[in-house]
Amino acid sequence: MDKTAPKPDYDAAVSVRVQADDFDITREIATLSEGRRDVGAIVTFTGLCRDEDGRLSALELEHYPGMAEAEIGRIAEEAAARWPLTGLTVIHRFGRIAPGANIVLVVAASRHRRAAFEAADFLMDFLKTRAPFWKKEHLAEGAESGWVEAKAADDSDAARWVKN
Amino acid sequence: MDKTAPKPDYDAAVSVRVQADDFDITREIATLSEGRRDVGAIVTFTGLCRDEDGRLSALELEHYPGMAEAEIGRIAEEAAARWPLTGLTVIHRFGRIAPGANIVLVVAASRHRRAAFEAADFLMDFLKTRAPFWKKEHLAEGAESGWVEAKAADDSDAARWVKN
Amino acid sequence: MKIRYFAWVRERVGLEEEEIELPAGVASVSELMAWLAARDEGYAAAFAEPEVIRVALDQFHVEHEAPLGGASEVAFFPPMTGG
Amino acid sequence: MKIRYFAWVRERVGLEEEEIELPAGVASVSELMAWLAARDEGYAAAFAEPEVIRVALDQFHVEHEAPLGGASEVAFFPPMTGG
Repeated sequence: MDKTAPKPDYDAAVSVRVQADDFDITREIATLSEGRRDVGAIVTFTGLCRDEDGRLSALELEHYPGMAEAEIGRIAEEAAARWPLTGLTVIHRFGRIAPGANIVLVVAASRHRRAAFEAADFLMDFLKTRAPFWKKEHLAEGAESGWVEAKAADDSDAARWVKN
Repeated sequence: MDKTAPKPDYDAAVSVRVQADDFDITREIATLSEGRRDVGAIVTFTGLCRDEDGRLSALELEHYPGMAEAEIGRIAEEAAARWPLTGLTVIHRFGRIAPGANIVLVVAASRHRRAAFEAADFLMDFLKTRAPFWKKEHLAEGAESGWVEAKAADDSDAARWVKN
Repeated sequence: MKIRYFAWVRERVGLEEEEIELPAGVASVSELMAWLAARDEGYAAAFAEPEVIRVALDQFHVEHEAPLGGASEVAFFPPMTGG
Repeated sequence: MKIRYFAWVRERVGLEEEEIELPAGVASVSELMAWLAARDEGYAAAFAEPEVIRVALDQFHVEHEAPLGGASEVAFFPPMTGG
């Protein structure tokens, strides 16, 4: 490590992965808790592909390689600096994802539950509005439908975290 | 089912268990999501036993059999009536629990993430203040220490959810 | 009427549960607590600070002012610390 | 300077990425968008509503007013819909 690099202002083990493969939630939780006796609370968020009442056959997730990891990493580091976490893992998948399959996982571990809940919630709000991923819908009838539009609700969710 | 029983005012599959055995988070998530294509968000909360910086050798969890299940069930039904959940599972362990081991699990599934986050958070706040469980600390040196005291912060956390 | 005790209330009373005949004049939870506290030193220690004791009637939380009514089971315990 | 396009911006432009020589007078993100929009119909369609386009310079989000400076990579894309 560069001796002149600033020390990060948090202690949490932060891990960010952008991958085509699925993930195993129990294994990701174990990575943050095994061999430790100081973790009191683990919150996970899993985002799954819905079929939108039968309308969709799949989602195609496009991403900006490099920036996707970097931007999620910046959000994760902000969360780790803001809450007293012991660990934070974020995994986002790309490529074709079928209804019922996993898209994204956040695991936040802390001594106490409030920090773990808030950090996971914060991560998802900013991941939605800042991480460079785009969803294209494939229709059940086989026709390729359009790109999912960003929701104003996601911007207002993210705005909840701005400190006054 | 009794024909005169009122229909519950929610659709979620609600499951409450109070048990000595550990639980498997991936299996509990699968129970709420397998074979479904309408679940978009699953939030889990896992509470674990901390060793309090080496001070504790174990926690002993006493509970009120019957009322523990009933009271968690009442909290879970209130959450299911308040948020549009697709499923809600709560498992609380009793007996001797070693540092690093699981104590409690909440799994909340919904179409969208806000409901799943809020329901899991609500469940934990009321479970802490209303479910009849008591923790006794066993010290690392072998001496039996006292009962854990209730925290004022837990009451104020629960008070966040009172509607004005 | 069955009475159940949990955590340090149980330890101080020295019993997990017992059956009692409600004496005349004991109609509310707080009256029952005062009557129990007068029984012996263990009960007195358990109910020394009645304001911190939580109560359930037939497995529902109630306030100290609640009438005992026809409840078949009363439970006394400290503030809960599960989760 | 490398330019990258994503999602429907990529589809309308018809390219994933390209290398360009910055013309004189193009110093900010918004000036680059205006210059690209004038190239052909595909670019014009991609940048028809410039206010909805998001921009990253060297993989950091920036506003349209940002100077291009010495950035080696500019990316244009719609509002993000991951998560």
